[in-house]
Amino acid sequence: MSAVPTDSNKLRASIKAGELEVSHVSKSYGDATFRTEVVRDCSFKIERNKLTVMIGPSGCGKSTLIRLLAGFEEPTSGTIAINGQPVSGPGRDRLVLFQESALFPWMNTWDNVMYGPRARGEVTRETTELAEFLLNKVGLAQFRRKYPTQLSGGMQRRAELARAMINNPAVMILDEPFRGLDAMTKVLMWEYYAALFEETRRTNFFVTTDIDEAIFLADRLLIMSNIPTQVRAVLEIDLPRPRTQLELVENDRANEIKMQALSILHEEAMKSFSRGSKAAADFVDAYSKRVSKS
Amino acid sequence: MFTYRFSKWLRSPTPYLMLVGFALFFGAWFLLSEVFKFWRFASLPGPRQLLVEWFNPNPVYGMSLYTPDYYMHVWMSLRRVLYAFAISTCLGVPFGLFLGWSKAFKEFTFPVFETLRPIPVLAWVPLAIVMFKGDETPVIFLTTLASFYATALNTMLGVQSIDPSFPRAAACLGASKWQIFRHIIVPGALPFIFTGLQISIGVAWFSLVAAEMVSGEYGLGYLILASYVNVQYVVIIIGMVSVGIVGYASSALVRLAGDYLMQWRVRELALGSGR
Amino acid sequence: MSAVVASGVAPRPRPGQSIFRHHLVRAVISLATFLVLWEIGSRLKLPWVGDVPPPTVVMNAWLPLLSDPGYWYSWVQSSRRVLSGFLAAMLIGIPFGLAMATSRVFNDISFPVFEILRPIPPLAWVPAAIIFWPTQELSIGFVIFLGAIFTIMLNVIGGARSIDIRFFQAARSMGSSNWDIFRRIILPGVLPSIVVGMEVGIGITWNVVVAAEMISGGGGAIKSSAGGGLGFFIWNSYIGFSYPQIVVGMISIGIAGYISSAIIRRLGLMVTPWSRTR
Amino acid sequence: MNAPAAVAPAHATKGAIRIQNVDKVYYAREGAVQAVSDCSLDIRAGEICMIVGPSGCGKTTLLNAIAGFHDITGGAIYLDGDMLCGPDKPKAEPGPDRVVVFQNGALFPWKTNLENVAFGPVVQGKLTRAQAEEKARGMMADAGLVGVEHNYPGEVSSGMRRRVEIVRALMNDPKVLLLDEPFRALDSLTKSVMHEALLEIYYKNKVTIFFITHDLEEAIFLGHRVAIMTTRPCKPKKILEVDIPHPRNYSVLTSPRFRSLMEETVNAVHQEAVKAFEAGEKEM
Repeated sequence: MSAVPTDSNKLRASIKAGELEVSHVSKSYGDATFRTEVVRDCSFKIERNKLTVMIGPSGCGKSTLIRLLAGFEEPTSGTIAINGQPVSGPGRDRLVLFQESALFPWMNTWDNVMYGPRARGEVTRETTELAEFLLNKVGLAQFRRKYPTQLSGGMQRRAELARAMINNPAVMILDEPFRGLDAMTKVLMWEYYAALFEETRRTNFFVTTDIDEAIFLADRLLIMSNIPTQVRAVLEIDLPRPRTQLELVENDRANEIKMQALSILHEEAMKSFSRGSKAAADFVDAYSKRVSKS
Repeated sequence: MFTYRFSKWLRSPTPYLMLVGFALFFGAWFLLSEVFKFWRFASLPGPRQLLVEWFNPNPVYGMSLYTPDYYMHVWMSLRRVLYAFAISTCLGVPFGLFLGWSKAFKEFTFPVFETLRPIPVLAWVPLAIVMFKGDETPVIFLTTLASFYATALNTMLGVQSIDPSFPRAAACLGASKWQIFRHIIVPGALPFIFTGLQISIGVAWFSLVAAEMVSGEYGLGYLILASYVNVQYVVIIIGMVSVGIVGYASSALVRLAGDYLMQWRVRELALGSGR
Repeated sequence: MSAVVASGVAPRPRPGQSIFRHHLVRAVISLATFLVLWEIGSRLKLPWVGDVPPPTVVMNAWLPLLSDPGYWYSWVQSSRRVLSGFLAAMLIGIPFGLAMATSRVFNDISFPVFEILRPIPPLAWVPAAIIFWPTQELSIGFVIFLGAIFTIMLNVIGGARSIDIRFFQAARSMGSSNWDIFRRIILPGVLPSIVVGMEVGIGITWNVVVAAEMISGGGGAIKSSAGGGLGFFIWNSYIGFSYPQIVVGMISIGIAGYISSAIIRRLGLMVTPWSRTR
Repeated sequence: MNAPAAVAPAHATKGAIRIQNVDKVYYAREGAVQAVSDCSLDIRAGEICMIVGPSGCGKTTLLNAIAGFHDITGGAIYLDGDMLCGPDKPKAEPGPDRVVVFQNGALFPWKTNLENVAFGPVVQGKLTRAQAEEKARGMMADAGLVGVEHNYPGEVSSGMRRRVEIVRALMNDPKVLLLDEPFRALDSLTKSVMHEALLEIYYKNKVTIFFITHDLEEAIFLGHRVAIMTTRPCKPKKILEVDIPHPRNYSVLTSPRFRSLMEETVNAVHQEAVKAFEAGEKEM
């Protein structure tokens, strides 16, 4: 393959990281008789060049918030602005990585990555070079002709990262992207993804239910209440980067943050547990055992 | 919950568009056949003529909802389909279960099954008449053959669709081969079996109509063709509509039986994706 | 991706035969026993099978036919009818199905009408088709068209609806226009189900063409010398009491049906290379 | 939930597995694949033995061989001295002494939870249906599964389904529980519930546990010993003694001994994981 001219700092220069502002957003479904409120008066900011992680018990409305940020749905009230401009519908400035892979099964890896530029008719020598560079970056250069079904879970995730990055989004939104992977590949993906973020410093918004994943990746941690969801607490994670799994196990500051976040999550779960939500019941069960023992 | 969905459905545009669709279809048919008598449509009876004849206490051609002959034809066809459906289910389901369950059985019988399957069922008509004397048996044989293929094949697919860890788990729990067959293979294959039964009743009606046209004495297929020969064109449409209604009703019954027998699927689907 | 056997240890050959040969042997045995039973049954005049000509008789009734152009001509006619009816069903069915899958309004208008027509078996349309269409060729073609179109449309609608919404969202946020989404998401996404619809549809069309040729070619009460095609060939042999030719006709249609669905399966794999890797 | 007195594996009598130079070669169409090569491992009676290794390295093949779902093409496997499978009997007989809990769960969706749990003894003819359901009700209550007896598996949360499956296995008081990444599909907090529940069940039933996992924290937290396997073909690369006393609880996670064991395992596993990661090894 030809030597790839674009190098990391050139890539970093081309990125115009964005800032997302969510103010008093609410979202509910159904009409007057059967209203279910999913998001209530939720306000937070996703700062430029920062990796913001959102954590909350499963089924608390995080995915709804993601659909609002990405513009797939309109909020019932409140506004979402990117770099000051109000958001209207999906756009290349906010790209989403879903929980299950959304690679087009009928396109090989190269066509998947090139989908964005081709859709917008922006195929130039420079974009093909960037695609080449990104494919090398995610280690899939020799898998370009393979179809998604021929790639392992970890490789599909990396291909999807490349497909999103080529469109140079102002904000990258990830919805529990590593949930399906086995524990070992997951940790490797954490390290890989954190290094990638470190290099590009693109604004990232990462959603998860796994507290260890949140602490490993986050600059800022948003802890969400249960449904109807709103921001319960914001923790600054001032751990040095690059972080490794081993360090975090031994680092007292990391464990302290972990316990702090868990106790907030526990309060939230107790509230919804009284309302009989199945997921919350499991959560409370798990948490009470953990806290009472340690 | 049902009332909520129904009231939501009423407020959405769907029912009104449905009426628009029906209006367009029947309106066009009416205008072309009865009003303008346009081109070839002239020879076809219009919806109004159909309804008049069908609901007429003493119809012109003796075939309406009030005449016993009409119900005799319907019953003859229905009886044949029920016979064929019963035979094909009793033969097809066990055959399909063994095809899926034992590799040896499949390797010996499936080649013959597969070589005979491409032969269109209706190509058997003359041979059926030769093989089975009389009028009734050939028609029932043909209808049974058609639905037998569908039932056996889908039952086999049902057995193959079962996650291999189920029979293994049962084996671990000490179940014998026969107990695994009864407790795991049959209930596991049930969803596919019912898909097969629905297809098979549809195919049964498909072949019955043709078989009746070619060799039947009574039945809706025979009625449709005979009324063409006797130039009673309205009765053709009555026959077609009746076959459609009875066919739809019988497959709806099979669907209901399926839902009743597979409570666990109904409750699981109702909860959305199983947690 | 299977790794080649490591550490140089040559794996012991599998005891007995290789998988492939084992499977074939049993297939041959089962077909042979079927033919032998058929032969004995017919020779001994057992009930049912007694009147059916045995395979040996059928074989030497088939040999002279191979050189008879009339026999091959009936192949050509049936295939032409199947092809024309099938292509018409595809050309109309696929766009209609896609339109119904993509536009909610169009679907709400036309799907109910589609649903009330679907339960009527295609062959119930034969008399009405004969009345309506000027030539017999057109009426048979119309019935074949009806036989295939319902299956194709159902598969197209089902296929389009089963495309995961994530793909639309991903494409939309990467800035694709509606046309772009149709061309590069909906079409490829629906393709596998179209192929399935075609495979099932071709099976139905062969069933319909045989019956239509029989019924309109003199079967039942319609007296007309026109027609031709394998269905007519079988009916003609029946009327002419040459029973072996009936069986020859049946087997020929079976082969024709098998070849056409094999072609469609081959076509399907070519058109959807990614499904092969599943 | 107070844990019973300290439980040492030594005094358990049944459930010792000896794996001796086992080989397993698959004959796929595109050629032979060596899944297990010359693998030897001794699992003591009543011990929790964790099997750790990268995805697709053949761990499940080993489990299937012990359970009797596959044959082996070399070596032998013994349970409490008598041979399960070996040179003259390549395939073991599945039986209630070695019950498997599957990765994606194998509760029969068409039977209620209670019928599932009572299935074993009823099918073996050991108990009548009424007796079996009575015992099942008791064991489910022990595992905190009250009120879900008459639901279908599809109607309860995934954490609960896992517990029902474990209870179903224990109804036959097996010598060995074979677990194939049972908690992989659960989110991390439900997983911690399952760890506690499994330990509790283990303390009450003293059954040998052969546990396959990718999650190192889970391996060290639960296991008496952790066997780290190489990438395909799998064979034990290193056996780690986890000398943290049972009964264990979550405070163990932050103890220094746990951290050093964790470090040892991560290093041992890391090269194997990266090798698999690069080759894009798909699950076998």
